[in-house]
Amino acid sequence: MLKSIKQLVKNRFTGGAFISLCVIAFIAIFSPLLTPYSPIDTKPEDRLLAPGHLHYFGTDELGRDIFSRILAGTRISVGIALFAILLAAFVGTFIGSFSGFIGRWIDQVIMRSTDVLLAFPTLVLALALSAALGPSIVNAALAIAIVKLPIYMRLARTQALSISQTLYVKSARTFGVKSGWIVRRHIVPNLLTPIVIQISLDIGDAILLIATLGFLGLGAQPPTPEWGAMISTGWNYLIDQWWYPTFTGAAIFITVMAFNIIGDGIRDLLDPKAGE
Amino acid sequence: MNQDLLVVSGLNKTFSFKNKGVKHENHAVKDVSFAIKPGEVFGLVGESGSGKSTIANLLMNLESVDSGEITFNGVTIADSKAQNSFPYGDIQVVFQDPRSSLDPRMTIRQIIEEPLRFLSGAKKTELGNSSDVVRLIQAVGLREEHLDRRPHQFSGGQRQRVAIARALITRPKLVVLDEPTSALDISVQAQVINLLKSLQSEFGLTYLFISHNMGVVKYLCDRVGVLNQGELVELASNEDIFNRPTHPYTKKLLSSVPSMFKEMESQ
Amino acid sequence: MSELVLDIKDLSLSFLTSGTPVSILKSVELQIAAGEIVGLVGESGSGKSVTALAISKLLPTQITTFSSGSIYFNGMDILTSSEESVAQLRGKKIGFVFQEPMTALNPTMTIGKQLFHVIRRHSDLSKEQAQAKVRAALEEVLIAKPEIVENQYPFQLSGGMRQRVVIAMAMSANPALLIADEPTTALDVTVQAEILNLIGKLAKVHGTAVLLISHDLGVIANTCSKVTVLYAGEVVETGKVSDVLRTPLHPYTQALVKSLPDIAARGSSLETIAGEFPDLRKRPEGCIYAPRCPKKFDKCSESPVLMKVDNEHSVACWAQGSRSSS
Amino acid sequence: MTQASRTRISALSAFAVITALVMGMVVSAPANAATSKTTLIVGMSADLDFLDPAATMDNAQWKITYPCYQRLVEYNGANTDVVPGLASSWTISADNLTYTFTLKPGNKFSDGTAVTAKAVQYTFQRLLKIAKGPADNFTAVASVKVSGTNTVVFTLKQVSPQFLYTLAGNYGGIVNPTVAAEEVAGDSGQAYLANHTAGSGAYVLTDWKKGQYLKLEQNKYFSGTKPVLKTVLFKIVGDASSQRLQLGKGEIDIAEGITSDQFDAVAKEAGNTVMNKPSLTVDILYMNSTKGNAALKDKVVRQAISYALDYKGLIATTQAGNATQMRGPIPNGMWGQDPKAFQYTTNVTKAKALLAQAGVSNLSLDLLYSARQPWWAAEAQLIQDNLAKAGITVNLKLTEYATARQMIDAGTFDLCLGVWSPDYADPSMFMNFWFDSNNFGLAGNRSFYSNPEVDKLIRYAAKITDQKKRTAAYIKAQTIVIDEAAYGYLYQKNYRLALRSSVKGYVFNPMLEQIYNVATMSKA
Amino acid sequence: MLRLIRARLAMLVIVLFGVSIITFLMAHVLPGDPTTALAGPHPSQETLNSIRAQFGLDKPLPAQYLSYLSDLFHGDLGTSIRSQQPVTHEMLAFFPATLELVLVAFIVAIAFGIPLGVLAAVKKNSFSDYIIRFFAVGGVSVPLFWGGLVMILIFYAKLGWLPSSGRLDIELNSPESVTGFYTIDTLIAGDKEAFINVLKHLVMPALALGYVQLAFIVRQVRSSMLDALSQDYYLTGRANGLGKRFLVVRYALRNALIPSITIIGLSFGSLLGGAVVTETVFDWPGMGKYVTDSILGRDFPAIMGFTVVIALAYVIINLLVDLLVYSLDPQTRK
Repeated sequence: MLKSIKQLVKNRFTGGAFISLCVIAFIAIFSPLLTPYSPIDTKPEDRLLAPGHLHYFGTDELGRDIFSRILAGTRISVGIALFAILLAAFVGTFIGSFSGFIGRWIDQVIMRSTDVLLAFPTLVLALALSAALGPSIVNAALAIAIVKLPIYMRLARTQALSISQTLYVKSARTFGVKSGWIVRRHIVPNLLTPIVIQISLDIGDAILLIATLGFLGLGAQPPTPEWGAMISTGWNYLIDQWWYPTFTGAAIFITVMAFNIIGDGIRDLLDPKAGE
Repeated sequence: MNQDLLVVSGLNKTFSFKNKGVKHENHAVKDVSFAIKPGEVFGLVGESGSGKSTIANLLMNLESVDSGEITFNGVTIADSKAQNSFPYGDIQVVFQDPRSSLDPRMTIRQIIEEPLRFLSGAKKTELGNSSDVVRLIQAVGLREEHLDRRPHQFSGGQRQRVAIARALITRPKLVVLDEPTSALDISVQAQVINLLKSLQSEFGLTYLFISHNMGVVKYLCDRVGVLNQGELVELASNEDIFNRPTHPYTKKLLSSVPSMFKEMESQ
Repeated sequence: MSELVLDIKDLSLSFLTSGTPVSILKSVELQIAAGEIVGLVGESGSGKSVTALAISKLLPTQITTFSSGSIYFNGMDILTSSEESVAQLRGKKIGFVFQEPMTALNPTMTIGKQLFHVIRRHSDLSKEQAQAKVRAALEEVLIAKPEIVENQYPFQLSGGMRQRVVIAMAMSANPALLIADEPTTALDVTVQAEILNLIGKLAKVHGTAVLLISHDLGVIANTCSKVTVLYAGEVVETGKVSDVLRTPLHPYTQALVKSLPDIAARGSSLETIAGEFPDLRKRPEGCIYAPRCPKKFDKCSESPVLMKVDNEHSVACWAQGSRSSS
Repeated sequence: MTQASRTRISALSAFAVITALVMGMVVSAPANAATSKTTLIVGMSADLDFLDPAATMDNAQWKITYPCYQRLVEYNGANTDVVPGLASSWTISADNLTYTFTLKPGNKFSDGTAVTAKAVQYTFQRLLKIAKGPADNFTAVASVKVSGTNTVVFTLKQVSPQFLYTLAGNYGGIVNPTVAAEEVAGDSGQAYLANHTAGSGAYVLTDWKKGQYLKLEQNKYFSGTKPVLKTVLFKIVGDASSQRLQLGKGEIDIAEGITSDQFDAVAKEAGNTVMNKPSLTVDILYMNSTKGNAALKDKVVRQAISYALDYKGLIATTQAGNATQMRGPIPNGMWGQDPKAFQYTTNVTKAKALLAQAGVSNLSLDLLYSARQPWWAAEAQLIQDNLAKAGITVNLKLTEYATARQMIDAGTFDLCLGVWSPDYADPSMFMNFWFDSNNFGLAGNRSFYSNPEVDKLIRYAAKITDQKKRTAAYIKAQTIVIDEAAYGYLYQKNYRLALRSSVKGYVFNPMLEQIYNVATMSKA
Repeated sequence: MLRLIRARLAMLVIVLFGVSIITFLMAHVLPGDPTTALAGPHPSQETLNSIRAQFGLDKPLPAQYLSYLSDLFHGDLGTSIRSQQPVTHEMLAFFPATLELVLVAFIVAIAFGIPLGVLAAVKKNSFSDYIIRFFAVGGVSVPLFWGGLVMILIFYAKLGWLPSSGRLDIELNSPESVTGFYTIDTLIAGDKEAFINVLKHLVMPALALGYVQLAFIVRQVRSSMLDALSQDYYLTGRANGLGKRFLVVRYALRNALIPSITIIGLSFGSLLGGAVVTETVFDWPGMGKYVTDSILGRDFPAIMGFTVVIALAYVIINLLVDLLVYSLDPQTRK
């Protein structure tokens, strides 16, 4: 573990991203202690102030400190993205590995349903799902999890298929080991690496999806400081109060970029074929 | 010693598969019959596509039999009609590639113990405690502290030893060795062959030894069957096969083996 | 003795593996004359393939460091030559045959096209002439129906057929040196015999120098006139096949020959080598084989050099060296 | 290297180079000049749905239909009174139940056919048959009869003081009976009129590129004064900032999507004007007193909420100050308003005291709103913050418009934001819709407020025509509903519109918000 | 080949059926009634009921679905509740715009993505590799809606080079619709001015959308190329002295394209998803904006129509991918 981190940091590219990620994680965990102002309480008399020493990133249309809101939003975006992706990975891995191992008609049914899910454009499906479930941050996470599900199902299935051809699974079958045990003890642990790679590559995308949903008015409910929703409102202030959407957008960009670079780094680390 | 441990009679297996809608058939095993006596090392040789691995799979209940019958210890364990209860633990297998036959995520202890988990009844109480594991790991020439390591920390030869220990944990009567040394270097191969020999006498094992390496078969086996394209073309004692082959295929096979001395003598 | 096609002198190199340099070859010596077939034998990790790739400068440049030595090909030092001039040799003067015929051919190009491109690359033939040469090259490797095979893709051919195609490509420009890296390991014995015959015949016909790499002593014995034994990147013994395999002098070669079940009597136990393969990140001082050697003595803490025992037989062992020099 | 691979590589690089060149060429081409003087371009935030005057109930769509159709009577410039339109005169029977209109001869539809009494009859029979939103305005109509080419008689079931005014609304537009030929599957030509116009107004809809623009051009058979503007384009520019930029560059002449906080900056830019007129649009808070949180049944709790609201802050934040706090339900400028009516002030202490008096603590309420109005998000968050100061927890429920409407109809909310603008200049638009206990839900009484005494007063006021008596009754009712805080009376907003200074002749009529008098406008 | 098409047709049936059921259920569990939005500010209950009946929304769900299916079978996608126009007409109005945008974005992405991916792989760990990778990771990290806005601010507001919205300047007449692609239609009409104008409108949205796709392609191609470059046959080619460029193109790229095309084809869904945002930002009159509005407005027939058309497109894209792979990979041709 420590060695892997060392390896990540050694590369200047991933090293920078790793430090950013640590900062982001720190902010996400300790944001309530770090915000100079309440991210929620309104103050109409202080509305739309330009950035300055009191408000580093200025204030929004309700007089709230944008810096504080961006900090507080970190936890929401990163947390929900993690939750959604882990949920998708967990369920997808489970279904996919059984599908790949058992095969036959069950596999057919499951794979055709991923076909159906993949036929929807991701964002539109997420949009429709979060509209159907009602706009809330949890439902947005669920929608993203469902959208991402087929990727994990397919990945787990492909891996399960190839793992079930390995000699150790073949050996296990020669001592009469039950299917459940094979999936649990042999297949799932051994497909974790590609799943972890996929997770690390997907988190950035999930953050973007959440922000996009928020931008389109689904997802977090006000006054929650969700980045996409903040840009959606801030966009109207682009010309006269440029700081409002600009800093928020930069926050998303930097966070997603850090996750993506680390994702690439993890892939290179765990999947030597792609790296070396 | 007069009753056969394993009897294979009239075994047939055909694989059919669809490739782009066209049905293909591959008659992998054609009417193969042989018997193995207790304590014997029985060799099956053949080239790729000869059906030797399919026979191993059929014996290990990994594939179903099309026709014919396999009898183990007088009990039918596989035929075309129905699924018979397979005597898990009594027949064990060691596969060719030790890199892939051990789950990389498990410790050596977990790997060796795994076959015990699904044995039932008498067999289970009869064996299967950690002292067995320790005894076996030592028997295959490894040390107790190796038990908590994982496969990637071992060389190919050591891994094959672990695979052998795992096969022996259930106290099998018959061990199927499917090309157990093909992936190993010469010097390591020698170690594993020596080990197999000493284990056989120590545990009174019966081996079905499957290989394409004529040298190893000649060295190890009491009787040898030669497979060619799913058919058993010759079955004889070691002596007869290597000194007085009768079937033209056996002859061709033997003459193809680059022997160190045949050529050098002619030089 | 005819002129040396290949002359490797004191070749040492290391790879950078996750930051640490690993010494792969140390002071390797190897000579091949025209028309000669020399075997290079050793177990996995001994550096056989690395030696082969080094000759054509095909090792990944970022991680490879040559620390000493030279590789002369027809008098030209490969290591100090530019990439372009070495590239000129590849396929034209130095042919290569690899172990895995299943993956050695471009899966998305027909056999004929692949041969055609290689032929055109190394000659001034017109398209029609090159096309005719494709046929001829396939016929030369004893492919029965070249007109069919040339329109096929690699996956449609058996392993033996593919290896023939690979050989045809390697030989198409009539190279001075053919490097065959485990060319038959992946093949059945009956096919192996045919391929080895083919290589021998072609070498004889064209006067090609051949470096045959194998872990199989039988293959070496059957095909080569000389053999070099590698252990952990060092040459431990070299000489005529009949000398080296019949009267091996190095304890490693001796153990290797005796560990073969082919010659051992049934019932006797096979000879094995004690200990483990050395960790090349920390190449031990002195004789590389000493930690596993049953005949080790004080002198073995110094690195032995390759010492001539007789005209062509050399060995890197203090025990043998001292005997012959005394 | 072989020929084949060389060709491939050069093809690939040529492809890249050509793509780059095309982009370069395109970017460097000169930008187009300003728009023509006879073309007016209006920037709209969203595309329109459908334009049948018998079906549409949305001012946004009326901006197209209103200038394409004519009505029997018309609003008079900026005035909320009606004047003759297609009808040159009308008479009303003594019992106020029969209206007889005489049509001005010579008016023609856009296909050249004459506007006759038959067409009027066809229009209203069709509207009632289709039975969509517009029909709700004519429930009083018992029959429409033709008596001669140019005379049409409406008979009412009951006295309806607002009848004449509803005829001046968009749904009063007279439709060319030839659309009957376009009927598909018994839809009375709805599909056809959804994206065509068939009226006698100054303009005709000639092109509608979905998602891009709608184009009006002059009706060559129009009998009135020939308009100056030859073409009116309604261009869809979804984003407020883009509208702002396009207005600044003169690419659009009117920007409808400018948000509250942008107006000041827009007004400062050269070439722009911002019109700022009081309107009759009010912004209110529904407090569900029947189906909502039980505490809301108590008028004291509703009063507490009314005291807790920061009216000044709301006006400053959501309208940048361009609004006035309401004085009861009827807006300023509408007759019937009580100028002395009680007005709630912001008083958190009092709010807390009232809550204590009502014995309510830890009150938690859901506030429903949609994104329909751009300022609602800010307003909802301010109200949340205001009420929090008085100790009331507010959970914001941002819901899509269609869903919010359904919930309003069903009464499944505690608090909800709403706007209301009158369809005709009559206080019944406020009093009868908002407070009649028969109108629960979407029909108008969205606070689900019920008070028999109020019911009696307002029903009485709606059935008589004497304005004095009506005013007295309405003022009496107002006193009650203000005291009982039936709604949160927030503010009456100004209507602001950003235009290029070159746009001349625009007249704002509070009854016709978002509708342009394009026939009498011009560009300098 | 025929078999391939037949298999895809079977897939089409399954996908269409699945998609229609999911969409139908999703659309109808959506809380909210599209008719309340239509009925005007203060409709009476009778009016609401009458409108519901007109759209068949008063019938039980299975009956609604069955009647939808039977209409679909006859090629009728129903009538949009919001616009009261046949959904088929709406699709014809919006789909070509989206397709044109997506295709141009895709061409841009391919034209630059493949060479960049190849370059990064061939020059692995060099300076240019790092630059390309940075560029690529930026593309998958920038929020499209934000990036689009920044582009508008620079290229429209500040520099005035490019228009910020729509497909064509409003003063210019839209071309006669032949293909629905303005680029082609203006050329057919021979209107050079309009053609240039159409291209100008395309630049920003296509670049914004294309950048994301390009970044994806660069990453994909780079990784497949690295894989191909480490294959035995590539080494064989080198050992046989074949030219570097020939090896890169005919040995490595040709083989690397097979997995890349499959994965890029599968990413079609995310491209369309990106189109939703792009169309919103640049006021592009396409399907993305249309479906967002339909979802928010609960316009069931329009949502259904959209998903059916997209599912169709998905299957066609899959077929195209199959055909491409078929032409590249001889093994599939056996």
